[in-house]
Amino acid sequence: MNTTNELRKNIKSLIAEKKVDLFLGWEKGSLPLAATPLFVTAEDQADKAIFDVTCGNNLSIYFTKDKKQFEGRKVGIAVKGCDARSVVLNILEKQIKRENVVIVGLPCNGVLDRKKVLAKTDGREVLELIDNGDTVIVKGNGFDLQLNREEVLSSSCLACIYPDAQEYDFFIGEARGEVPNEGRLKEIEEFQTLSSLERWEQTRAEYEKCIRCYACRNVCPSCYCNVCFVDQNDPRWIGGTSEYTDTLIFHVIRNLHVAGRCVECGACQRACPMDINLLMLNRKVAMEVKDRFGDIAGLDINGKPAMSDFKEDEKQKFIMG
Amino acid sequence: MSEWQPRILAILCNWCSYAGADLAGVSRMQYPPSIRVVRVPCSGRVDPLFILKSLQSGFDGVLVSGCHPGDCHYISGNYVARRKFAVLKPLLEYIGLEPNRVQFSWISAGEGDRFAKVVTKITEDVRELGPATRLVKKL
Amino acid sequence: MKNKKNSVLVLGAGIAGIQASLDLAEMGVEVHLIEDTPTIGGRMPQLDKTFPTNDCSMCILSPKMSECARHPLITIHIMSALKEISGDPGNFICRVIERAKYVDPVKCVSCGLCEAKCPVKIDDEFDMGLRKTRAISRYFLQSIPSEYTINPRHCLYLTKGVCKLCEKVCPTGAINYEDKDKEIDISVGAVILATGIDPFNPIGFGQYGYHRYSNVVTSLEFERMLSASGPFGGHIVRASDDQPPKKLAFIQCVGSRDEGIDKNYCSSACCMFAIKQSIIAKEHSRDLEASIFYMDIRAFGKDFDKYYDKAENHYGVKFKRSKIADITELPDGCLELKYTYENGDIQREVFDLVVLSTGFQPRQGSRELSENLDFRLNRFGFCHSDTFHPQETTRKGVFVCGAMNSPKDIPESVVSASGAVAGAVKLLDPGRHDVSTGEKEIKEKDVVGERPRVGVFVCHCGINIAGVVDVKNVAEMAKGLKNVEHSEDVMYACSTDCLEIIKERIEEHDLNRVVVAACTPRTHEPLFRDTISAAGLNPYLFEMANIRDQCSWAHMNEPEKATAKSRDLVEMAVSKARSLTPLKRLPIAIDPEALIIGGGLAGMTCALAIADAGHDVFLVEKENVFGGNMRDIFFNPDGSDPQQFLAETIEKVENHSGIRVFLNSTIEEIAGYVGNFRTMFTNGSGQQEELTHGVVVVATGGQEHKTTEYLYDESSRVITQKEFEAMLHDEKFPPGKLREVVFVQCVGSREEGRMYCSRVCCSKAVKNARQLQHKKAKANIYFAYRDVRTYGFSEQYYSELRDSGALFFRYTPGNKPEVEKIDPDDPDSRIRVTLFDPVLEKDVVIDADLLVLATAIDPLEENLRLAKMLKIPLNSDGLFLEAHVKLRPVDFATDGIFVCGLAHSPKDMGESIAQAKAAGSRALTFLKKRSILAEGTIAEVRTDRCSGCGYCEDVCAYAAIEIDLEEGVAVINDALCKGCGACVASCRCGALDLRGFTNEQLFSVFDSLEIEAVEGIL
Amino acid sequence: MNMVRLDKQKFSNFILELSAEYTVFAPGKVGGKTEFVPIRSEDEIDFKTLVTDMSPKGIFFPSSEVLYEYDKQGIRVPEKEIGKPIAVWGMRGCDSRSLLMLNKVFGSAIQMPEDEKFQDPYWKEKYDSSLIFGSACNTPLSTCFCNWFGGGPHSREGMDVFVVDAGDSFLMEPVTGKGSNFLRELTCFADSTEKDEAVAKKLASDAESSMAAPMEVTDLGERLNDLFEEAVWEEISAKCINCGACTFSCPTCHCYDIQDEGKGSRGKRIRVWDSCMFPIFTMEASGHNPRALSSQRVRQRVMHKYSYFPEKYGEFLCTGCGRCVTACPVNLDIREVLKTINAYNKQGITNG
Repeated sequence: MNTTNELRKNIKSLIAEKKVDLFLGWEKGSLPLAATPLFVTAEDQADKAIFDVTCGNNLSIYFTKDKKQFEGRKVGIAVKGCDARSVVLNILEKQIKRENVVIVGLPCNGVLDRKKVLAKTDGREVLELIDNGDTVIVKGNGFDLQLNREEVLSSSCLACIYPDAQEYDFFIGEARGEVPNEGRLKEIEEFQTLSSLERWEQTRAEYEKCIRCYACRNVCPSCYCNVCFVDQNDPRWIGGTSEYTDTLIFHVIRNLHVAGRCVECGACQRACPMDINLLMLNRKVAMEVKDRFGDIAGLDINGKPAMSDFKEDEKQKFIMG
Repeated sequence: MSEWQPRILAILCNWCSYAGADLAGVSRMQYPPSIRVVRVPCSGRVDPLFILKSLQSGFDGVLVSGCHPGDCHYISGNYVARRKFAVLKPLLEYIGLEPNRVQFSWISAGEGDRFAKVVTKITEDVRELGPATRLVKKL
Repeated sequence: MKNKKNSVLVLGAGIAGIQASLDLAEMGVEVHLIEDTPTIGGRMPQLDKTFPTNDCSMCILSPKMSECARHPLITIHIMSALKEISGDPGNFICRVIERAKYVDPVKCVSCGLCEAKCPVKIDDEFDMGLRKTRAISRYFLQSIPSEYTINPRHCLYLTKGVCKLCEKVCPTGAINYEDKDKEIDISVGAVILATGIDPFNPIGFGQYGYHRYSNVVTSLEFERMLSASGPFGGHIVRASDDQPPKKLAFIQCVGSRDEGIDKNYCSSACCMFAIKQSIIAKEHSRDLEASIFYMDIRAFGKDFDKYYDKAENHYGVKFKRSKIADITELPDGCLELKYTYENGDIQREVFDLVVLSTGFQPRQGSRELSENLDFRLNRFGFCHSDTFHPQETTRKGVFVCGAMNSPKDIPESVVSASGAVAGAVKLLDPGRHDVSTGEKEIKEKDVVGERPRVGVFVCHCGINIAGVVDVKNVAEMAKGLKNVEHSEDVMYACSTDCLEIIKERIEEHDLNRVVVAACTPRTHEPLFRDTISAAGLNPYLFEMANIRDQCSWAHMNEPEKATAKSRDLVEMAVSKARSLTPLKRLPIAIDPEALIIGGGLAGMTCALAIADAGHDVFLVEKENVFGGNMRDIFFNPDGSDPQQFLAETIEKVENHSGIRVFLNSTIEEIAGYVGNFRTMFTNGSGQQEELTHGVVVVATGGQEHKTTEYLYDESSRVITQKEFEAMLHDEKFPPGKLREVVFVQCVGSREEGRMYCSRVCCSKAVKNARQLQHKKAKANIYFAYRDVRTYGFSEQYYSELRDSGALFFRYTPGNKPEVEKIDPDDPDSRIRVTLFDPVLEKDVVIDADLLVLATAIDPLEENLRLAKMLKIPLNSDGLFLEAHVKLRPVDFATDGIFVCGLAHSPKDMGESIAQAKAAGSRALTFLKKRSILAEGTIAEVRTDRCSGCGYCEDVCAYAAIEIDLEEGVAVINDALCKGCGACVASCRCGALDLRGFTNEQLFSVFDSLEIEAVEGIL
Repeated sequence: MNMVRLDKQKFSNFILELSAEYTVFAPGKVGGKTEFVPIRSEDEIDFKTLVTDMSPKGIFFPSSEVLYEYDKQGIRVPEKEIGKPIAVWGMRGCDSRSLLMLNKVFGSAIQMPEDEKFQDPYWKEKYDSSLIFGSACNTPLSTCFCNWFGGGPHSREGMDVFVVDAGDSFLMEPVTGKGSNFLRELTCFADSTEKDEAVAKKLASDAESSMAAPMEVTDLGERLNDLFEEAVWEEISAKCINCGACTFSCPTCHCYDIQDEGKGSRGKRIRVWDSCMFPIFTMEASGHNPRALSSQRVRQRVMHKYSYFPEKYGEFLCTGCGRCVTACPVNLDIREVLKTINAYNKQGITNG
């Protein structure tokens, strides 16, 4: 609550002092499990702002969604650790200018995965949620459940190393510092121990589910092409069907397109209507990018995005001898 | 019935690897008739999608070859390409594509013999794997 | 000079004549190319491969031949001779005899019906008599011009008044028995002679039994045997029994290095020629055994030693340093060689085939020509020229190039040709022209919106392709492909007659895309593009399938699979062709000035060549004096004075109104591109200056290798050749008597870390040894060498030295001369040298008063910096790597940048001068144009898709893309873009594409093959 | 025919008998999600989920459907994989109603003269022969708003058989002749009792009363038309990220794209779902995009559902299933949007 109050104060003063024309935050939405983006342009709206486990949206997406909207405006933005990295990438990728954005950093304790909550309630509708820090309480018709926070956090959060915003103008609340999150890659490591055929079968089963709604792409803060390659039809880059080779190639290429750019915010996975374990690919790519090029997306505002850079003496064992 | 002959798409850069293939031919070096060559100016031109598209289209394997590091006719195109391949290759293996289906090499204009060797090697590798099935789109 | 003629007569249409003609024509000069035989091309078409890259000779030459034939400023006069030159330099009248051809070239369609019917069989000159041709014939299949001619010496009608069969069968009435020789006068400003050489004819020569033994052949005959287009279709078989030989012997120096027949010169190319032939022969058949019998292996050119090493250690060619005593023919046609090793051992060995590496000799009729045209020959009958004027004959305004004035290999011939052009152009006044000058403007057909109508031409390449691939099957298959309107198989797609066929088919079938399935687009694409362009199609509506290099040659033993693969490649090419779009080439303005980096002999010579042609030159030298390495050269074997020549040259440079000199200056940055370079440099007073210019010539030179071997650092009595030359010049000899002088060659050269020959050291050592003899008559000379590489006319000085009593000891890298100081504590101590004498097979010990080391020539370390700045490559030795080692020896792949002098590779003064002039000429081919055309295959942006993320900008090595931050989109500089496509593949948004290699085009290729077929060929 | 009762013990028999004639679809779990899947036995059915994550429209209008294949021999419509007609078990009233709406589009073009009516053969083939077992909602969700548009938790529209879960039994009431014919032929039913009917009634009234009061929608279409040019759309759409989750989960959204996939001389023409939320949806070949802005696309979706479709077909293209409300990643709640429209409208009129 403290953080929320401080955030509201901060927004108010930014607006009052005309340091920003618009502030992007979160407010309580119509559903108990998800906050909704809040666009603050006047001081009195600032009191709607909240910051809790339901604030999953990565608000940096609005910088690229409609660039015109932000032209000539100074924008304040509330960011979690992952969101801050997205903002940094937006700056590195010339989508916004650093001087035009006021970053209000927040320490993040993770955000909810609605699907995980519903799994706990056995599909029963949740009508109320109370964020108690280590635990969350969910209530519905005829039930009242106390859940450990970790049980219902987005899997991206469970693997997060940088919960605090690393790039900011103001930081609100108490920084959590780097979280080692040992075993964060356990799922991937285990998957890698499977045989090639087993991996293939699992991958195929996963991507056979895809209905090509592109929600993953559309919620992704790093996916901001005017026309996504998958939608281009002159020429058509890949087939448009839900056949698994088409869907898988779409996802593989999308992952390569966000290589060195994916901040692992998990928005894609939370948005997926088919519950595809999308992060399994994203995190593998991020892992390779870090291992091979030493790069973590959006961490260094003075750096160069991994895929726009190279060094002459990189590992190249994968090249035929 | 003779041995199954895989079909492998070879995307070669114009200045080194394609020239290497020419040299292999001019030198009458014999290698398996498995590859189908597509010439691009530089390995830097190779979009990872080219590789996936080719596999989907039914090629049993894909070879991408450029100039040796430092030799790029376009100075650094192969370095740019290498980063892409360095991510693509482990990712493809990760999703369960057989590791040897997609391979990368550096072959210079003077390395006709290396070209022949590389083609022989990838052909053997792919032959061992058998016809591609996993990413092949049934039409 | 008034009335300067803007035209040149070039005599001889070999590679030198062709190169000279092309350079001149590119400068806007009108050229008359006079050729004795019925075709241009010279010797190169007879060659199968070229060393040291094994490039197919015809493949690299034919585009140049076609270019020559197509160039609007070049008039080719075949079967013609130059009778007389009158007038003055700048204004000559040349009398040319055009012999009767008896076939009207306008009417002849090269159908070949006449040849098929001609009853007179005669030896085919092109195939060295190994095949028969007819009295009416084409010189060879790819002859240019392609029309037939009648040989009047053999034609039955012309000799006996009977027959006329050819006239009867000729469908176009082209035969004209009444044709007469014509004399014409051509006025030109200068004349370039390039008549080349004849191979030595060993009939009746020595002990080799040529023409007596059927299995003894000359190297040129063997070359035809190796050639896939040769008399035996590329299958090496013996004349005696049609069996493939298992054991080959190459005998070197047949007609070279032979005082007995007054050929005391080295033909310079035969060693490499033999090595090449042995490698190619071994590639034909791995279990074939090849031995080369030689005196010295003279692999002195760039990358030659590596080739030699490869032959010996990779291919297992046997090198036998020995003298052939005798050859006898055995009853089975095999030949027994009796030969003596240097230690006196006599060996006998039986070979299946013996190849005589015949040397070069002056062309037959050279003397008559020299008398008619009034120029002098040298003692061996070659055209005379001197070290400092390598392309000048004794007649002013008449220049010489190619092997006519000294034995040369192909790149040296090309260099000398361009060099001769530099001399000629001084006498002309071509002015500057637009790129389209003289070219016929062909209205381009607008194909946009038309349905693709693809024409497919599948080339036999003689038997190169058709011998393995079922060409007709491939052509037939192509007929069934989508949008293919026409498909046919053709004998030689690149021959002039076939190019005509392609043009006709475009017309006939209204084709708007053309696919040629033949050889590699790397050499032939330009030719075909020009062809379809001449037919009114945009040149980019063309695609090639390489079914020769990738199919017939790579799968010679699997004809069915090679055919299947060819079908696929054609299908893929057609798929791409379907979506090809016309591309435009934008004009790039050319600044008329040149920047030359390096003020040594090469840099200055090049500067003068360019400035004398009327272009401003900026000459930047890092030292405070001009002259570079030449300042240390005091003697020339012919007695001329290098220092005097240098002083004259420096004076000319410094006083030339067109040359701005910058001493003590360092290049800091070179930006821009052909025609538009911008160079920052620090001048002599330490200030930054900027220059703008159209071309760059790299003439940075080389340096003497700093050795630590042979006590060089420890003794005053161990010096380098350079120091020795200065000592001889200054006559400051070491104290005491100078009796025993040891020369050690190859110090640092031809060994690990420097696997190349420094080329000049042998001749230089010989020269200095003779100077020593001159100045210290009592000195004994000991010469430790690996191979004595006194190529060309230097051989005479070597044999003189040898005859004078100098002792020669051959050593091997494993058995180098050993040296020690007699008094280890005395820095001036005499040196004890222990040499192994392979003749006596024992050590020889010499207490030397002086040890002279022939240290290697090293590339400069700063080459790397300059290479990065100019984006040009270095070879593995750190020498600048030219665009093509054979045919583009002074160009870089990047337009507008040239190289000459030691920066390219070790060479002597004459060669540096020749190359510098060549670089000047090549530079002038750009400078003489007001504008050139940019490439069509460059990247383009679809701004509606671009999100301005800047990855393209980051990956572009040429700074050709920038993000317009206002608009948030990428912008491409068309002139800077080199078309690599790295930006395109890095664009997630699909906003970038590479013209000519668009996503659409490539996607359609990946998707072109039918999936069932992917199940494999069973 | 009256209501019949099926004891739940006999349900597996029922499914067996149904499967004999039909390919049966029912709510099932796919990963963590629920959607209508083909089932063979009772245990594959998810009885708990009230509103499946994906709507059942995909059964009759698949997300990707091959219209025909071609090669050098000619054009062929692919053989149907499922030879039997389709039966759907467990379809809620909102969903069965949506099929009626879709049938207006695909099954017949009602404003056209009879002989020019276009009927989509792919839809008709599947839909006309289908048998829909509806499922009454006894505990509507907070996101349900079927009652706004004339529906209700025990609505029977679009069903062939109306089914009420009465605890230990299913009470089934034939709605169409097809439904009663089917029930008549089956043996596992018992006749329903008065008690059964009373239970059903009670469940219906409880369910209805548990829902929030509906918003007044009678002049929604007109109000929307008035607001077409208003700035309110920018406000509404500000947080929309145009992801299309709403359209893909919606039972009534039916926009599609036709794509050709070819290779060599073979290929096929495929119909795939599309979304008006995507910028490329309206991109014209010229490069011009009449709905380039997010606000224009959001407006289009709302207008289509609540103004254009009613104008043409006489009813809203929304059944109030609430899927778009839960699916939206930024919680852009359509109910809030409609309320905003209502409020804005009134203000606009009073002020204007």
